[in-house]
Amino acid sequence: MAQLTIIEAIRAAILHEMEEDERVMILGLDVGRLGGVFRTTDGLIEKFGRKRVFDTPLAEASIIGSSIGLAISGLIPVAEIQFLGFTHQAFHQLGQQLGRYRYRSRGRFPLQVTVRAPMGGGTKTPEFHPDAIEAQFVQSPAIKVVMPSNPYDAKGMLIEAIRDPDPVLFIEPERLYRKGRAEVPDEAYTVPFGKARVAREGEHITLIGWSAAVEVCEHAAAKLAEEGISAEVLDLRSLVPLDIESMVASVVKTGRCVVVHEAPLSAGFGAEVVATLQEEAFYSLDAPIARVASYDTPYPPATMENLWLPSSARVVNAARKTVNA
Amino acid sequence: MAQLTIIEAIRAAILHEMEEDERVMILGLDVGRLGGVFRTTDGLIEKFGRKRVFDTPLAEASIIGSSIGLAISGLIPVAEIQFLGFTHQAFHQLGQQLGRYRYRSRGRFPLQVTVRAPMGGGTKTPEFHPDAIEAQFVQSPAIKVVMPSNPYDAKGMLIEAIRDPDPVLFIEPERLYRKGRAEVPDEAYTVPFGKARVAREGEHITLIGWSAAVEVCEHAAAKLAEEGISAEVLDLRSLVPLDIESMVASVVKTGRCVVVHEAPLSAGFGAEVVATLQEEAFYSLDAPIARVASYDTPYPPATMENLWLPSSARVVNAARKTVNA
Amino acid sequence: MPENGVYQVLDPSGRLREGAKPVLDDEFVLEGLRWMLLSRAFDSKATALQRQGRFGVFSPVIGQEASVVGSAMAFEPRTDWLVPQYRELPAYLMWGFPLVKHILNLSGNPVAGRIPDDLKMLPTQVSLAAQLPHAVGLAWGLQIQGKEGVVVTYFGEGSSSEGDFHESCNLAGVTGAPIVFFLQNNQWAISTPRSFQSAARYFADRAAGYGFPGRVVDGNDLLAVYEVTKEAVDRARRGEGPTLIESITYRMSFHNTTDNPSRYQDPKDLEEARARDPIERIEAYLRERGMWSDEKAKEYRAVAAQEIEDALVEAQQAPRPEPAQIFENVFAELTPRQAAQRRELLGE
Amino acid sequence: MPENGVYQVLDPSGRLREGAKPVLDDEFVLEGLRWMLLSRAFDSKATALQRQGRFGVFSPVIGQEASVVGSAMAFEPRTDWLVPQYRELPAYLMWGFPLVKHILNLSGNPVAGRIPDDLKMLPTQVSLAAQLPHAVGLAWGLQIQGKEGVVVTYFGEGSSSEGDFHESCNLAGVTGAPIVFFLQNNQWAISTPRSFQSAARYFADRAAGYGFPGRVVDGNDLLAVYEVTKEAVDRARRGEGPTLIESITYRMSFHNTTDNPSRYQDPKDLEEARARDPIERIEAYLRERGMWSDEKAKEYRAVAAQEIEDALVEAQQAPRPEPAQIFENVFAELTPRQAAQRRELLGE
Ligand SMILES: Cc1ncc(C[n+]2csc(CCOP(=O)(O)OP(=O)(O)O)c2C)c(N)n1
Ligand SMILES: Cc1ncc(C[n+]2csc(CCOP(=O)(O)OP(=O)(O)O)c2C)c(N)n1
Ligand SMILES: [Mg+2]
Ligand SMILES: [Mg+2]
Repeated sequence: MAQLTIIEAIRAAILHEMEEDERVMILGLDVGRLGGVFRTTDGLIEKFGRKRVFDTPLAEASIIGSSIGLAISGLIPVAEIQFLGFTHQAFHQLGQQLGRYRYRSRGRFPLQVTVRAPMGGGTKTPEFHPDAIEAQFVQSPAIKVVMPSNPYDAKGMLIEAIRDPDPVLFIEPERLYRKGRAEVPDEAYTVPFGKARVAREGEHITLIGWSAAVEVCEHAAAKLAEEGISAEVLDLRSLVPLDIESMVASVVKTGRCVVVHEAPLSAGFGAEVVATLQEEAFYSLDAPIARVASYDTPYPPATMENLWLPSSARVVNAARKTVNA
Repeated sequence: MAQLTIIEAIRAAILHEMEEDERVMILGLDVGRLGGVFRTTDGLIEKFGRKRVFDTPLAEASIIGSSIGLAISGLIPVAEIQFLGFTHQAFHQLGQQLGRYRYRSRGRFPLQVTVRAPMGGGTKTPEFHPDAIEAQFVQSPAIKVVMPSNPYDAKGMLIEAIRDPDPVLFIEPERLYRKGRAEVPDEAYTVPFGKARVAREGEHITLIGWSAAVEVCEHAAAKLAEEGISAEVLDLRSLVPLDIESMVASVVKTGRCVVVHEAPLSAGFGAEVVATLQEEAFYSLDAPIARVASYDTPYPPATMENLWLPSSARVVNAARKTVNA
Repeated sequence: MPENGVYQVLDPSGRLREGAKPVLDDEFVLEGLRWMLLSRAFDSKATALQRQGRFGVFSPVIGQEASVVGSAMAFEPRTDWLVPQYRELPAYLMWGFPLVKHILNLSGNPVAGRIPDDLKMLPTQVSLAAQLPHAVGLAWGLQIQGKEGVVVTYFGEGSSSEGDFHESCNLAGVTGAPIVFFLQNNQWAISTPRSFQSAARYFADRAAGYGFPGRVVDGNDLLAVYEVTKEAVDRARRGEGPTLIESITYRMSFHNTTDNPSRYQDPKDLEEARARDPIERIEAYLRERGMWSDEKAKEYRAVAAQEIEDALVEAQQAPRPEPAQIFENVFAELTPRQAAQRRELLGE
Repeated sequence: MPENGVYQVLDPSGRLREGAKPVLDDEFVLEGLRWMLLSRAFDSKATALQRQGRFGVFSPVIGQEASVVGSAMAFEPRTDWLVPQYRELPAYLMWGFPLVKHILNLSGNPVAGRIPDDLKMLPTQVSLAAQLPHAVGLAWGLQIQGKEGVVVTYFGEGSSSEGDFHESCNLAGVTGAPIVFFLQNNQWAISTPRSFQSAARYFADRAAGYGFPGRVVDGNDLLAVYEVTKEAVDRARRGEGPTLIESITYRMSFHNTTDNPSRYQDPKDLEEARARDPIERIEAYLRERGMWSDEKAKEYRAVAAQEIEDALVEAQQAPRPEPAQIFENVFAELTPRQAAQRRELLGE
């Protein structure tokens, strides 16, 4: 066991899979000598060479598109998109091609491809880079969308993603990359998709988040505890497949819920969470489910991002209101 | 007043605006001699010439991207994307560039640009073409997203779109293009955005739809009436801006609601409608709001599309269940 | 069409150009002609069936048979991969794809139309140019693993305006992947004429910008198309990297069955194109060499017609699509939500 | 760098190449040098301020001053439009963009850093190559309306791998729009070396594939860059359409302030590049002509330093960003939902 950051946990997962299976290769911008702009692939080109750690030309659609062909040829590509916002340059290759190849080939060509990308704000990156667009991928129904929030899950879920016979979009919480360490087993292990994680148990209200928003929920829960409100924090971990059962179980228990995400409110994945809960747990709800999200504007200038992103203070407010409703 | 199809209403709107304002121009694939693959621009090149009716090279991102520059130069582009599914090729130019230029230029460059595209299934078009991806655009918060369901709205909303100082994504219901005619005034008129339309009044339940799904709701309402269930049908018409007030008013009245859309269920715009209603009308709800949508799979083979798309029979079932809940 | 830079072996009347020495033996040419005739016959039959509502929308190859067949003949389907667009029927057949499966696809039964496991070809692609990076990745992957095989990908001159074309060619250049980019310049992208598509003199001129050779060939000349493609295949097999071939041809029919070219096409252009019909050209060549006659022509056409009839009959016997297939091959395993939706659909 | 096809007027030591006749008069060259020195001085100052946390991430121009200044000198900012990427500071200033506004942008106050209404320039772009179709549309729109003006757009060799590059060049070729594509090949895209970016001999070779001329120029030679660009501008002004210019230069510093080139750069390469410093080259040229001296160098540098100090002081006085600005310029009018969110944020 070692104390790892999320960056280190990701690197450990890739390293393990590359050592284990020589079909695994990585490709993307600056993944080689630089080790990626966040160093998630640090040291890998020295170990595996340019054939298996490939700095591509600067063209996102071709990174995803060629991964499809690489997979068909018999390899297991792990593609990196430098920032999730730039998947928009590759959108037609991602949802429509990568996400449907098994379907459109009637099972002849399943694609064992992982696409990794960091997401989210709070680090003063320029516009587009931090866009939280996870809901857009969920609208492409045959791609898995998973989002770890801590080092343990990062390693286990990335190994799971690389071994998954279907394409997985693996979204990393950029803001938490180096924020804190946690115990991570040295050996390989997998964290199955479609199982939410109870990050904190509670009785009065459920706070649901994913990716970096889980941390916001945890802070809010700590503050709420001081006021005598016991909040359960549920980390969804994977949006597709979605763990409806755990969501429902927690809300049936607490009767109240706040959903938190970094994307702008409208049509964010929070809407899906609310809609699902109101379908499945309607008669258990003691108050409307609240959503705390970024505002419905483009990403603001860096100096104002912390006013725009959902804060634990806003979550606390929403939880209080919900509990008192 | 003439009886027009949606196609004809759209053509009338463009024609009027091009005659009225010489800055208005159209660009897209096959918009010239062919008059567009659906003939919405039929006869326009003969009238206005290639300068104002421009057959572009086959490249969607450049159609949207160059529209941005055309608008900055002082023109008012109306760009056509042949099928909404192919906006994915232009996604980075649409939400991030077109949709944010006013914001990122701090107001220096507002963009008076309309992007038109047909959406939806039921006509046996090949995969990708019919993708109902409207929710993805709503996640790009500074682009208006509007979706007429009938000839009158098509003309009035398209004129509104062309005159709107901000970018508007104008999504047309392909399946209804030539299905039926309706009275459309000869002169120019506008239908303001952000106002839903009560397509049918009712007391017991509200059916909410947009685009071609409105027709499905209307069929369902007719069948429900035979069983003594009086259903109100609300045609949202515009997703951004969203007419929350009318949605809430109707559901406060009926206490029950079914939302219908062509996109796959998960993270579809229906989720936003449900989430909003449960926030704003929680205490008026007598039963969980149901969603009737396409299934969470890629678009199926054409021969099976009618099993996959939301049918009025499924809406009737959902409404019955809701009313009896 | 015999223009500076455009490779030709036969002139439009089927005579050998001065100094030209065909490399294909006559039997092989006859075999090519057989595929061309089958393709042409299928297109007329399919058009008729589509008009009767028995087939979905489809895009005929008419006019481009030499371009497709001549290029496909240069590959070895046992080792080489075919990455199609949608207007290359004879190539699919030459790779071993059963005509009956093609018919099933056109008649809305794609599940039964699945590519057999042992064929090295990808499904047709309607998202234009989206197949190009797949083809590059595939070729690059073969190279990385030291597997034999060259990849050919087909696409139209219209599709070559998409960003995917550029990104794919550039990546192929950088990786040196064994791939042949085969651009069919049939002068039209639906109603958009070639002159509106690009100001480039030749589309093949773009290859220099990616660091590999570009060739221009008369796409209605079976022998020329074969030779130029074979050279590119040999290059790729030797590990010398990609080639971009522009095959200059003409779409002698509608874009697809929903299209009406009379709205935008000058009838004179079509007439001129008809005078350069690739089938007549190769027939004249073979006749000159004593390998072709009216009887042979009749016989080949009869055989083609029979082959199509047999496939149509066989297609009738395929199992009809089932609702449950909507939920097949989404993922290796359905998510719980998908499984619930499946149960709803099937009334379980 | 003096290589076949690469246009050069001065050799690396600043001497005129044999037969070269500079077209720029000395005063104009001095003016160019002034901008180059201002840019260089700003980059050091900004780096220091960024290290103190007063500036956000930024990308210095160091090493590329001749490339940016020499090209920008060929335009007329009164009528011509500038469409930047993000590494062209002196061009923004030459277009009239106030240094103080640039500082405000870097220090997180972009609202105050808005482009003044009378300047013909677009905002910097971080979505690489996304500015290219905007530039083409702008040029094409000027042409349609018979307005005067040429558009220049800057981008890196890395960005030229994006699909947007291809689609934009192709559309420019088809429309014949008055535009100059100015590709700065500074050998790096973050850590990705030029050789991994493309197998093309020159990026400018791509122009042929779009039907317009491509030129290659020594980007560290102010005089050569000016001349090649001026020719392209004149062409465009005459209505003869686009040109693609590849300016071969070198990024002599980090990619941006978060980068550490020692991880991937051979120090020898950097040393070699430093020996071709564009500022030293033009200083040597002017010195040879009696237009430059140690005193002048000191004087110019002092003036630049003062200009920067003044702008920094002025920037301090700009109003600080206000939370309400989050909701400014989203739409002409906020939607009801946005208006409600604004009230929530402001506690109204
Ligand atoms: C990305 C995308 N955009 C638009 C279309 C609609 N479309 C189908 S075929 C076609 C023309 C294709 O022309 P070309 O590539 O020259 O091939 P050809 O049909 O001539 O064989 C168009 C525009 C599409 N299928 N995909
Ligand atoms: C579409 C997109 N992909 C990736 C990035 C991340 N990124 C920022 S700068 C850069 C390198 C750009 O290289 P080049 O175009 O050569 O310009 P230079 O920095 O050398 O001036 C990258 C990859 C981005 N900003 N946009
Ligand atoms: Mg074509
Ligand atoms: Mg560069």
